Amino acid sequence: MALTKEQIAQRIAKEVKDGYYVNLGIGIPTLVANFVREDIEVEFQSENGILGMGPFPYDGEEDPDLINAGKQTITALPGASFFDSALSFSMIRGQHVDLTILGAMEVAQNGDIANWKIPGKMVKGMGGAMDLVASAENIIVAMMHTNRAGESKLLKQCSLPLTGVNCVKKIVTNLAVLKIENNKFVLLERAPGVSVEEIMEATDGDLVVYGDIPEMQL
Amino acid sequence: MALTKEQIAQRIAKEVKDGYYVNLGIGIPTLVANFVREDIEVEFQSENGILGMGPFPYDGEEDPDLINAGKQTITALPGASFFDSALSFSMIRGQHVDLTILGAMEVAQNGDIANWKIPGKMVKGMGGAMDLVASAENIIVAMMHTNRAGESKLLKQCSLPLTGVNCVKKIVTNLAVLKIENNKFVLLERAPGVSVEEIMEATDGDLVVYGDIPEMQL
Amino acid sequence: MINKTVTNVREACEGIKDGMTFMLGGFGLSGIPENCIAELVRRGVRGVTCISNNAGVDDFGLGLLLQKKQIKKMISSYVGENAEFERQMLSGELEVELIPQGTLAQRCQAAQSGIPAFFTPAGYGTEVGEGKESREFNGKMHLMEYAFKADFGFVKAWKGDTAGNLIFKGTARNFNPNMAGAATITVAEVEELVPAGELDPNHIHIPGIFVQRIFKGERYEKRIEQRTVRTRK
Amino acid sequence: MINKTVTNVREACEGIKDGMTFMLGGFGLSGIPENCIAELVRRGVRGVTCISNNAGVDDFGLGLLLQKKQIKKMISSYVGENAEFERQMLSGELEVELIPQGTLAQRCQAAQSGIPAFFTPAGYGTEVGEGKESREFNGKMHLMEYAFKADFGFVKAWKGDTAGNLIFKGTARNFNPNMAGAATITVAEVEELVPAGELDPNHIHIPGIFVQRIFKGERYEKRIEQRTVRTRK
Repeated sequence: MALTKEQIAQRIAKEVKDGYYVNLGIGIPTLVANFVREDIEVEFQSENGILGMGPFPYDGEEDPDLINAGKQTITALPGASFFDSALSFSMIRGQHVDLTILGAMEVAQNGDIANWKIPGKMVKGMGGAMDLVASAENIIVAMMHTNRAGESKLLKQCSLPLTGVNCVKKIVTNLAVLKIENNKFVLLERAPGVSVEEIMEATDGDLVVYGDIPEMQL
Repeated sequence: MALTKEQIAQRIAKEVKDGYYVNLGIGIPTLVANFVREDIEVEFQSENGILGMGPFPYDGEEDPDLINAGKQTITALPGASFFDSALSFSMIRGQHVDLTILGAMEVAQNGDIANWKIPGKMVKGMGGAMDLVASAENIIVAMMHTNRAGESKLLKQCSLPLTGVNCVKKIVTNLAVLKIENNKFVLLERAPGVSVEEIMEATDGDLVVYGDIPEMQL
Repeated sequence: MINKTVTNVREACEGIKDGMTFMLGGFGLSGIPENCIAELVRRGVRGVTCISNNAGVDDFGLGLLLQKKQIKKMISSYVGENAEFERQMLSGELEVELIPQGTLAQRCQAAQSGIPAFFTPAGYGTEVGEGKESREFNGKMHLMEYAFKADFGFVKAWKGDTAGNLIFKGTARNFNPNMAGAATITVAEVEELVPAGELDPNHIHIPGIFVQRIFKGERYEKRIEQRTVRTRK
Repeated sequence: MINKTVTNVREACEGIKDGMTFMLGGFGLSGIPENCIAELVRRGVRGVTCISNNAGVDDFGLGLLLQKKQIKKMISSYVGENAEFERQMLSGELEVELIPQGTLAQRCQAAQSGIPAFFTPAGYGTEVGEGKESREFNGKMHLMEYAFKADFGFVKAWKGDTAGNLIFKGTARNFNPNMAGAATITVAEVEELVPAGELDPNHIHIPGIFVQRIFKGERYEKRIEQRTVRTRK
């Protein structure tokens, strides 16, 4: 069974380690916060200017001066801090953020990523994504394995305008966990009940399968 | 009569206009604050991180966390602000400071200034002087016309290592007020009782004297 | 202290002309200079370039200027959530330059700081890097980016004093401190304006030297773009 | 919140080795990391490079390290007021690189921010510009300057919390915020250490992400270099 978006987030949450500063992109990545183990200390950074982001506020406690990068109302945890955009990107560009989790339209087997523009169709802008992928040492892409037309999003080469080059290290999709190594996708884990053959079929780029591939533990 | 250091500061104070942000160097420039008209609003910036610097504290009220660029204990006026060194030099480099007054060992007729090093003898460092002279639009040099050996400090060309090039616009010495124009010193005012001839004699660089030169008003 | 107060938003916007370049603080609809935007609409200034992280929504923020077709060019990092914007952009009526958010912030700060250019890795190898000088540092490629130039900067703070000192609240801070002093004239609008001396000098986020004009905004809607709540258990 | 506290200055300085490069906050003797400097003396670490605006006085601040000849090289903007320093420099025992103060601050901030290089007009046409790349922007010549690299940064704040958030007081702020996060490991010593959540998140000058280790300094002399007073009338 392919994973739901919540389950993708749940699997990614296991990559979040004690003491990490984490930047979560919009969409599936935002859900990761819900699944992080409660016995570890993690701080979420939002590039619009908060470190120590907490859960959504209770109804009636929303503050227009307190939002995340997705423009959603949020709360600040005890020990949080607010700062300006330049200092926020000092954290990102200066590699002080330990883990970046973001969505993608396409990922190529050399680590290129595209997620900000479909020429002639959709141009929302890159927001902070280009800074994040150009700077982060540790990037996990959270996405569906195929697009709505059923086409693979794991490609030999990106067809859409790039967000960054040679930057993605790990990908968690509804079908699999993969890493990028030597210009190839390497299969690490299968979604429960999903076969290696199904994953190979859904992957357009070169896929390497070493031995038995375990099922994901959620 | 040649001016005292206090009188040099007093004459320079007349260049300080309402609404100016002013950076004062160490030495004679520091004294300028004492002579600024009380009916105008001026804010003094010190590059170690204060805007709205006030007078020295009363005995017993010194705060080690409140000093000026000369490491002297100071006070903060109501409306003052503290900031870090990078933002302090944003004010200076970004040309937000309206007037810079500093001392010099030598000034050349092309506006070059030397005030930070005597090779083999004295090397204290440039502090913020190089940033100030490279950035400021409006620089006044406060100094004695000659050095202790009686040699002119207004030269055709500086002999000491430079602090900045083509940057000085105005000079106030114990003998005269001069501006720099077309690669020459232009005499604007004489110290009370000092003759044009005395000034010419004390000036090594090319000195232009147009018509009658008025005495300074202090 | 030097007094930076002006009577109202009209006086604050004196000197604004068609064709100028503006910088506007805010992220989404949070921390935007609502009163200045309303005045720009009222004045009907046209053909302007706006440097702003976002472009508002259809009927609020910079969306109000877009509706009146007052904007010639937008320089932003993210412009989703605005149908009229998309229409003008795709039809070619509106010129749009999209740049990485960190680069946008840094180009403002560079302008504020008298740093004419700097290097950043963001955008290398992408459309953003096309035509730009690139260079390797520490084994990694970087793009050279320039300080912005703008005629007017409009920033919004929570509290301010008559000397122009500003204090921001929460994530409404965002680009506002980086844009103060980055344009020829910086206009600050604040929710609360106090006499110089009432704010703790240690708490000032932006010193008054970066602000030319300050006024208390008449009203703030402070609209929330994505109201998101959790349910009480 | 991630807990950055260490027990004491000894634990805070774990991993320090001969030959390393240190950044130290402070202007004159104001805002210097007194406890860390004392520990560096105690450890007898040698052959180190210090990036610090000043070099202390003969018997306080970095002067203490100079007396023990622990410093191989100083990178500073102003080093007056220190006879031993001058002696070591003129005799060639001590290597000294003097750079403009604004450039020093910006090279720290660049390191903190992942900006590998930037342009500044300071020092163009002087000794400081020799051997450096220069370039014209807006009709004015500028030098290209690089971000610093350092192994340890030692900063001193007034208050801090267990999450590493820092608040500074008065002009003791100076280079400290710009050096936090500019070295591989940043050690913060504070006069008062409180649990995370006690400081107003709007008042934090430097967020804890830039600090790896924080501790409460055992004692602070906070010596005044130039006591200057006016007389009461």
